[in-house]
Amino acid sequence: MGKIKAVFYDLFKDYRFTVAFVVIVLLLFLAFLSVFSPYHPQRMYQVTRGLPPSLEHPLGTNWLGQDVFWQLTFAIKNSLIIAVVAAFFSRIIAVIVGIVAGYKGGVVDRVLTTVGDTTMVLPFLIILIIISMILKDWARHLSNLGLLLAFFSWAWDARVIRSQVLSLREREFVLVAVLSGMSTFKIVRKQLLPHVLPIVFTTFINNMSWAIGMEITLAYLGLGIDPTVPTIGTMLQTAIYRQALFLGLWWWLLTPIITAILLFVALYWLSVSISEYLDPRARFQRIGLKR
Amino acid sequence: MRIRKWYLILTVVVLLIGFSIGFSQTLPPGIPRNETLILPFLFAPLPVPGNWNQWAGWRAQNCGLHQFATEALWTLNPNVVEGGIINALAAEPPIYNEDFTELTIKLREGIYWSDGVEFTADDVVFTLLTVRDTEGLDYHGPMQNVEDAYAVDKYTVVVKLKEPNSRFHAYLMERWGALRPMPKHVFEKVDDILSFDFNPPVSIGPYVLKDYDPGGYWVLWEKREDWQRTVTGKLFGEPKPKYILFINYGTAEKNTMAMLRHELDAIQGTAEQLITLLRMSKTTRSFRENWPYIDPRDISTRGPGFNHLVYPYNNKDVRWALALAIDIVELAISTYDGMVAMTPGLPLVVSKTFYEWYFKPLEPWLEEFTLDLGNGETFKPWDSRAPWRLLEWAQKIYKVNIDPNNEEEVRLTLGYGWWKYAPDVAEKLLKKNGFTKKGGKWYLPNGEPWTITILRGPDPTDMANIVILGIAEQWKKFGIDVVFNVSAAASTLALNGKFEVVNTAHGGFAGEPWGLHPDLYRCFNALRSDFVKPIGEATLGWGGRWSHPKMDEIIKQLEVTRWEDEKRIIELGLEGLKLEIENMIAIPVFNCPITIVFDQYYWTNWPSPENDYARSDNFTTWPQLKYILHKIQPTGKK
Amino acid sequence: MDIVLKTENLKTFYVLESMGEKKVVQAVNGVDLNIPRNEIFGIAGESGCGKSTLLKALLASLEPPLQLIDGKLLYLVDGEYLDVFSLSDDKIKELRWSYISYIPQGSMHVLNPVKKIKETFFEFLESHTKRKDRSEYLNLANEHLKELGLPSRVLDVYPHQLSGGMRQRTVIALATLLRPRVILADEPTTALDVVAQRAVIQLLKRIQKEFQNTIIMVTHDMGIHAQVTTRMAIMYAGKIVEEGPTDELFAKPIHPYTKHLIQSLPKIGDKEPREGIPGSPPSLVSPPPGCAFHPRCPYAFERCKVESPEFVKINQNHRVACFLAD
Amino acid sequence: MSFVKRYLIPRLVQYILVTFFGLTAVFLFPRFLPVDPIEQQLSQYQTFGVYVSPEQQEEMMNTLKQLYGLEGTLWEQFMVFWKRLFTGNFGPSLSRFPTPVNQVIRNSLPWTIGLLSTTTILSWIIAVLAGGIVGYYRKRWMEALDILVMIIRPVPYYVMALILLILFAYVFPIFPLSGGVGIARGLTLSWQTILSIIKHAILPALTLLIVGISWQFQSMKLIVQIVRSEDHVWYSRTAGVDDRKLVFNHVIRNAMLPMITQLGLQFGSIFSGTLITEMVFAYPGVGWILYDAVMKADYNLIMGIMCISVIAVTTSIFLLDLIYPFFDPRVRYR
Amino acid sequence: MEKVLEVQNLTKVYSVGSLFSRTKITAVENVSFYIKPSEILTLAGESGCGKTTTAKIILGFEEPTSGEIFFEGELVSKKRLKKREFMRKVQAVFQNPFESFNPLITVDDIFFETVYNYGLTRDRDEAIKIIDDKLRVVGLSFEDINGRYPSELSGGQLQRISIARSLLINPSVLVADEPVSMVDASLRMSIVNLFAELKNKVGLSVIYITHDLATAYYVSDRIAIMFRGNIIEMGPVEEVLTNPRHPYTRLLRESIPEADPQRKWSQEITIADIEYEEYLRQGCKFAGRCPMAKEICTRQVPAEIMVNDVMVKCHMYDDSKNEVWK
Repeated sequence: MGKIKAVFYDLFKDYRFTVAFVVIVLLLFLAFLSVFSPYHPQRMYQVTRGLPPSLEHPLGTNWLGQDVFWQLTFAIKNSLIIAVVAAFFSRIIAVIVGIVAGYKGGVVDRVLTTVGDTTMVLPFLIILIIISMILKDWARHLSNLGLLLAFFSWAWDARVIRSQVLSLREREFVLVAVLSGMSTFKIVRKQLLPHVLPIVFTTFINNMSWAIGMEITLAYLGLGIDPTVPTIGTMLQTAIYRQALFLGLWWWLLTPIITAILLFVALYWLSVSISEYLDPRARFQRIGLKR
Repeated sequence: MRIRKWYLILTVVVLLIGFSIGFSQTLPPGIPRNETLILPFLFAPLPVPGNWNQWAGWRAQNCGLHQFATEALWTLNPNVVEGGIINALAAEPPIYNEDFTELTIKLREGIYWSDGVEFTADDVVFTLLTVRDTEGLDYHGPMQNVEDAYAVDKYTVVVKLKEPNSRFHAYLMERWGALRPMPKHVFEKVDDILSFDFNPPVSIGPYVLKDYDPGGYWVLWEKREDWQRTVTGKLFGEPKPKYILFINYGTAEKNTMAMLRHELDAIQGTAEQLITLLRMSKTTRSFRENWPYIDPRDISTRGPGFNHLVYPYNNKDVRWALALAIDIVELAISTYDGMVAMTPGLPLVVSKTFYEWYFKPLEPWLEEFTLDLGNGETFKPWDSRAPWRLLEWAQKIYKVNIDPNNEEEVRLTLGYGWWKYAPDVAEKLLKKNGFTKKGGKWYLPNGEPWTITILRGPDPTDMANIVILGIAEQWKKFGIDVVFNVSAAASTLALNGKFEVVNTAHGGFAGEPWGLHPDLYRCFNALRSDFVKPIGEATLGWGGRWSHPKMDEIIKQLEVTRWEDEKRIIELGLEGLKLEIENMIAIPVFNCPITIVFDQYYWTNWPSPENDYARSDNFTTWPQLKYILHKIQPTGKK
Repeated sequence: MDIVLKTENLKTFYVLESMGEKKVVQAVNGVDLNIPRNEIFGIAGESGCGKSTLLKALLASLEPPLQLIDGKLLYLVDGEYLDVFSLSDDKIKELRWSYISYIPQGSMHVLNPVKKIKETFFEFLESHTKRKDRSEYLNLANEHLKELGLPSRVLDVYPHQLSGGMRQRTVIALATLLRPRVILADEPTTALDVVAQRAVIQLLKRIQKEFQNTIIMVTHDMGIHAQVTTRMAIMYAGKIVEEGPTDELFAKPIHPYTKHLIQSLPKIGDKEPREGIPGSPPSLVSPPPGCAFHPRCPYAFERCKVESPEFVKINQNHRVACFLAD
Repeated sequence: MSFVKRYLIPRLVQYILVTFFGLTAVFLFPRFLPVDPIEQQLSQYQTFGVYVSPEQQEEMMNTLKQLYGLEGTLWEQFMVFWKRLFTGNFGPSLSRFPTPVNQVIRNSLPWTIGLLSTTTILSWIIAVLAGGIVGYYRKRWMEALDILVMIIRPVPYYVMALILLILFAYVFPIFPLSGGVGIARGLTLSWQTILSIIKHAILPALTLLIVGISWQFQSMKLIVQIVRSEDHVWYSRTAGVDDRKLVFNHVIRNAMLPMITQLGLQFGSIFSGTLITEMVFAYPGVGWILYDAVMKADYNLIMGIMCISVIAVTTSIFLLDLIYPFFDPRVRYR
Repeated sequence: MEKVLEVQNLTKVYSVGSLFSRTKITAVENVSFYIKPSEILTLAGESGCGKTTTAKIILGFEEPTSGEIFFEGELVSKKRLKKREFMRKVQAVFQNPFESFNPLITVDDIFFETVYNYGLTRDRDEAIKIIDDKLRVVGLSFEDINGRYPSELSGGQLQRISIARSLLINPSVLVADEPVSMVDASLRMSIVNLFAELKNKVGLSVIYITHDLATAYYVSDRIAIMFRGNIIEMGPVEEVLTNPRHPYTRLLRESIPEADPQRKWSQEITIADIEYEEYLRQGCKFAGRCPMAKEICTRQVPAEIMVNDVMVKCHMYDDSKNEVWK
């Protein structure tokens, strides 16, 4: 416990981490607030439409007669669900593929590398469009869209993990572990995994922002999840298509954009700060010590 | 070093200034803006830019090709006041023999192709026979009925049919698509008509192709020197614009910007776009000066359609209950600010002609129409005052220029009327069928919660999608959950019957009426019982898979009714309409509202209620556009 | 005896902020050195005694978190002592490589792996001489290598293509390119095999002989010191504990630590049992009070635990900081 | 010999394998689409309001199947697919029947390649240079630039496009709203045409550049932060080498290496990335056509474009792999 | 005189992915040796001579290209002797003490793993006792490692801990791959002494791999000198190091910097500048640098010749089995 505390203490000295942490907590709080929303997220014409921000409607109302603030709380929640599901499952695939390919080598490595490379060279947005059309009913759910995105984002990170494992495999402590009679599975779990986790962690965050970005793009094309389900992407899409800009409903348009920026910047800073903390080279860099 | 840097900066600045002065306008010098009409190209980009062979594939439509460069034998008159059919390349209406196996077509004289060759009976004969004999051409299927076609003289064609068909001329009549004559002198030299690109196209309309975008986003047309030798020239005189540019600026907000830049003269967009443009530009106006702005006279209706092979939508009572759960006035206000015209019948569009032909005779029946609620209870659902309620609401908010005492004006602006908002009756209908309501939510008779899945397309600006979202709200309010299956493949899914409820615009309903002719054959024909296919198989008829022996009979009757016999046609049409309404086969709510905005900066005298020379529905996509170009006036602005 | 470089009570500490605490590593803790001209001066000590940091300080290359706490560093430039830490960055830059240069510990990473060796030569030459064209630079580099007896073909290869010994010698050639008066060599042979190590040492000796300059060499290997240095200092916990001519130091070590260092080395032909020094080197964050060596010193007595010994001059050239020497 | 055996062959094998599997995926995926090209055609007939009897319908479907080359089992179609691939003829486009796929691609691909490859390469170069300089110097104003980039990066592409459009096509109408080339210029090769093409490409290119640069700038900066702490940088700096040389010869030169691999993958996003550009700017190109083809289940066209995409990506990665040793001698000699 | 472990004709060929150069590299070429119970055998040579590769092959971390390994007369292969059985008899200590322990896991963990995995006991208290016993052998106790991370311990401690771990299961052979090269000179002796102690007390055989000939001389019984994958001289350590026969051994011997300022190097030597060249050489790999090289040396690989007790691989001894070289 004390260790965790110390880690946080250290991390909080980086202003980027602090800012990012505060923003994330704030957004999580907003997402949590959705539970108390007086309005149903998908119902329309519940309030007078096109009202500017006021005490009653902190972020105004949109042209569909929805309260933008409460829509936002749902949007953050839903976008985060997609992002976390995508990041979580793609990390699982990436870790398994990366470690197996790196540690086993040989034919297994070949096969996995080829599969990974193949997913990387496919024109992914188009394939995603095709798959989201094929799996229409299935992909409509938030978490399933996350899964779908997960399927396309593991390859690069698996590659990174693989090369990390390749070099770890040669490290002396792994040899010692072999000499101490540990089974392959145990070595992977105990000796390799902890070293891979920093990458997993930082790529998890990066993958989250990628997934959020992808969701926004898909929403713009009218694909992905049901457009009446509020996410940052669908909010933005509706605002743009319903001419929020020219109707002068800037609060409707700006809310998802600013939220996206805040979320991205926070995630980026979080990932940079944590990866610098975890990577001793970068850590020395931060305190300025030469190797 | 320093000098070089300054030199670089200077060059960049000069370049930038050069760029900004040189090309800030869309149109190049030599194409004066004030002689050019710029219209939105809604179906851009062209699938195959540079291929103008409209006989091989549905392409190059709505960008001027079929509006300005081709003519059909007959075409619908865009002038609603006049109504009826214009004899275009044909000089007279179609002449059938007694048993509908022979069709004689009289052609107009003195019409020339743009390359100076005269249009004659040979062109028509060549077209009919070539299409019949070439697999893969459009209308190849329908032309299989042609036994023979020959020219009696230079301006008379006789078509012999294998089977009797009283509507064969409909293939040759322009509404949106038609088999239009091809220039024989060009096509007879072509080996493979299927892959012939017909570039540049030889025109028979008032304009010729000037240039087109290799990317397919714009097409520029130039007025023919010899416009007098075209159908329009003969009928209406000189079209005003020297050039017509069809262009797609991309997304909706870019079209908005373009019109604000005066680089677009007309646009049919969303309600939001309409409001935006009216608000942000002083030179714009819509069809109406005041609320409800729109021109309601589209020939298609919108609303949910049901899959009649899927429970519980195969139950008439359920369908009626869903209809009665909709508050039409609230729906109109919430979705379109009330700028819509309501209609109770699928092909019953809101227009002067349909008002006279169909609504007036139907109204007494509607007033008396009764639903059986079980237990001996009955209910008269017709609400003829709904448009007035909408009007009352509007008068409180907008400046409205409609006389509430002028029944015809109200009905032709805001619709005929609709079904009463009667959730209590809907409840009774459902409970009669074993449905239950618990905690404000409806449950199916088997105890499962009732969730309606609506299939729809992805375009959020599509009127049909906006309306269906509003309807979903009404149903949710009534206590039924609604989810959407948003698919770009909605039409195909609908054809295959893979849906519960679908938007009429997405394969929900096939046949739109002619609009200016009372014949409803093409609407009813989609409901033929032999078109009904099991779920999973594509149908050529209506995806909703409804059929009725009585409807089959009406279709059969229409087939042997002459096109000119309007009285009999209306009689049969009324019967069909009543049958559709009785069964509530789909829930039509509104005519598609024409949210058109005109920019009067360069061109003026656009159609308006006071100057009602043309419908403005799908103004820029429909071929009749060429019949109004003599009406618009240049403002003379530079 | 000309002194080319001297320090007065030099103190440079690493000031680290880590795990929420300020940590001060007293790497160089009050060092007085007078380094004469025309000599190979050795600094010996265990790892973590601050000897590499001392070299960085001597190079005046203090980058955070390494900070100058106190003391002076003086270079003899044109017959005048310059207080280096008071000079401008540009001036220090100018002195680098022309007056004082540096041979790093591992040669593997100090050369740009993606550039041919000659590019590094050009880079260094361009930065310190008037602009000339490349062929002239190439001549300069070639001549310099020839002078040092190195094959000129090293110029045309990439760093990783060279063997460790050759690469280290190339780095030495780089360090001597501008004939500096002082060369600082930080463990120049540590990563090398004995044979390569010998070649490198030979080169250094040759350079010193030829250029008559001063080489300050840091290494933990007493054997190397014995082989090349003429004079040496023993460092322990950031301080010099004994300094004197190499011969004398090996023959008559005074400080117990020096004695241990020398005695613990096995020799071929001598299988006498030898003992290592018990215990571990002290932490520089919290060095033991008094004489830092006292926890490991077999002769330590009460005074050693509380009082830090001052230097005692054994003779003109030999001094030691130990109470035993009194 | 060793080069061929140790370096070329494994990469060639991987290249061929990945291309093969990629192309197979390209063949398979569209076949699972819920759309059917023949039904698409039928629904078009519906739009025309054409009456076809059920018997005629059956016959028509068979005719279309034959014309479209959709006969036979999946395996047979797969074989036909490879045959077509090797003859370089993808057959007719189904939704634009009978226009050959090759012609559709020929018309649209140059636009995409022109815009996207220029911006991809340019943004890579700018990002590498800027990332290198900012990552090395870390001056105050550079930090500001860094934060600016950070804020720009998450702005969705089309929002960025919209902002630029409003600024430079509406508020200051300097650039055209849309299109690839000016109206009524014709596609003759003239100075005017070229200028017009450039003029039309500026806003789309600028959007792509801004988005592309900010992505790559950030990864470059991260790499630079590692490189700048490497010993050779410190050593050369200690030796009095000036910063300008350090930045270019050490930092950028070395940090560039991992970015080269990224460039290869960047080409992969060209075909996907171009879609929204084309939609927003009404820019001609292959992206929209591909999207349209997907919507209409135009198998041949989908496969045609995606095959080119897959082959282009694998080939560019392969080629970059091949020339990589020229940038990194460590690979060359060991 | 039995052999605990014997290696016969071990060869390992690596394919080096060099872009423009030629062939494969034979890291270990036809190497044969054995070790007796309670013996310390040194494998010595400069880095890249194949000594670490040999160790890795013995430990089963690398597959030999050809050749056999026998343990107590039994062929070590998958069939005859299971890997774990073999590992229980043959354990290893590696070069870098900081690398031998996973920095993210406490040091005691690997001890428990070893104890449990080899089935010494299932009981934690008993395990602690076993561990404590072995740690006492190296002068530490369980308290010193319990719950501590490698970063909290010094290099010397870690290396001793590492040895203690390898002793847990009472192996008969210990492969020590450069165990002292990363340890401070002052601490080296304690580790080297430990090997001698273990040899004498528990009869452990140690394969001591090093480039430090001085400690090799100090601790080992026999020595094998490796050069570019070959054992070029092998025999009793006193004989080989005091009276080297092979020119390379002589060079090595000469190059040791002796900690005695009175005995400085005399002769200049040459070293390889590009490493591959010697590997790829035909005939004797040393021929390129050998002052005695004859024409035959560049053509033919010399045979193993016994000169007295010493095996030597040099063409100089072709004619007679007597010592001809002075």
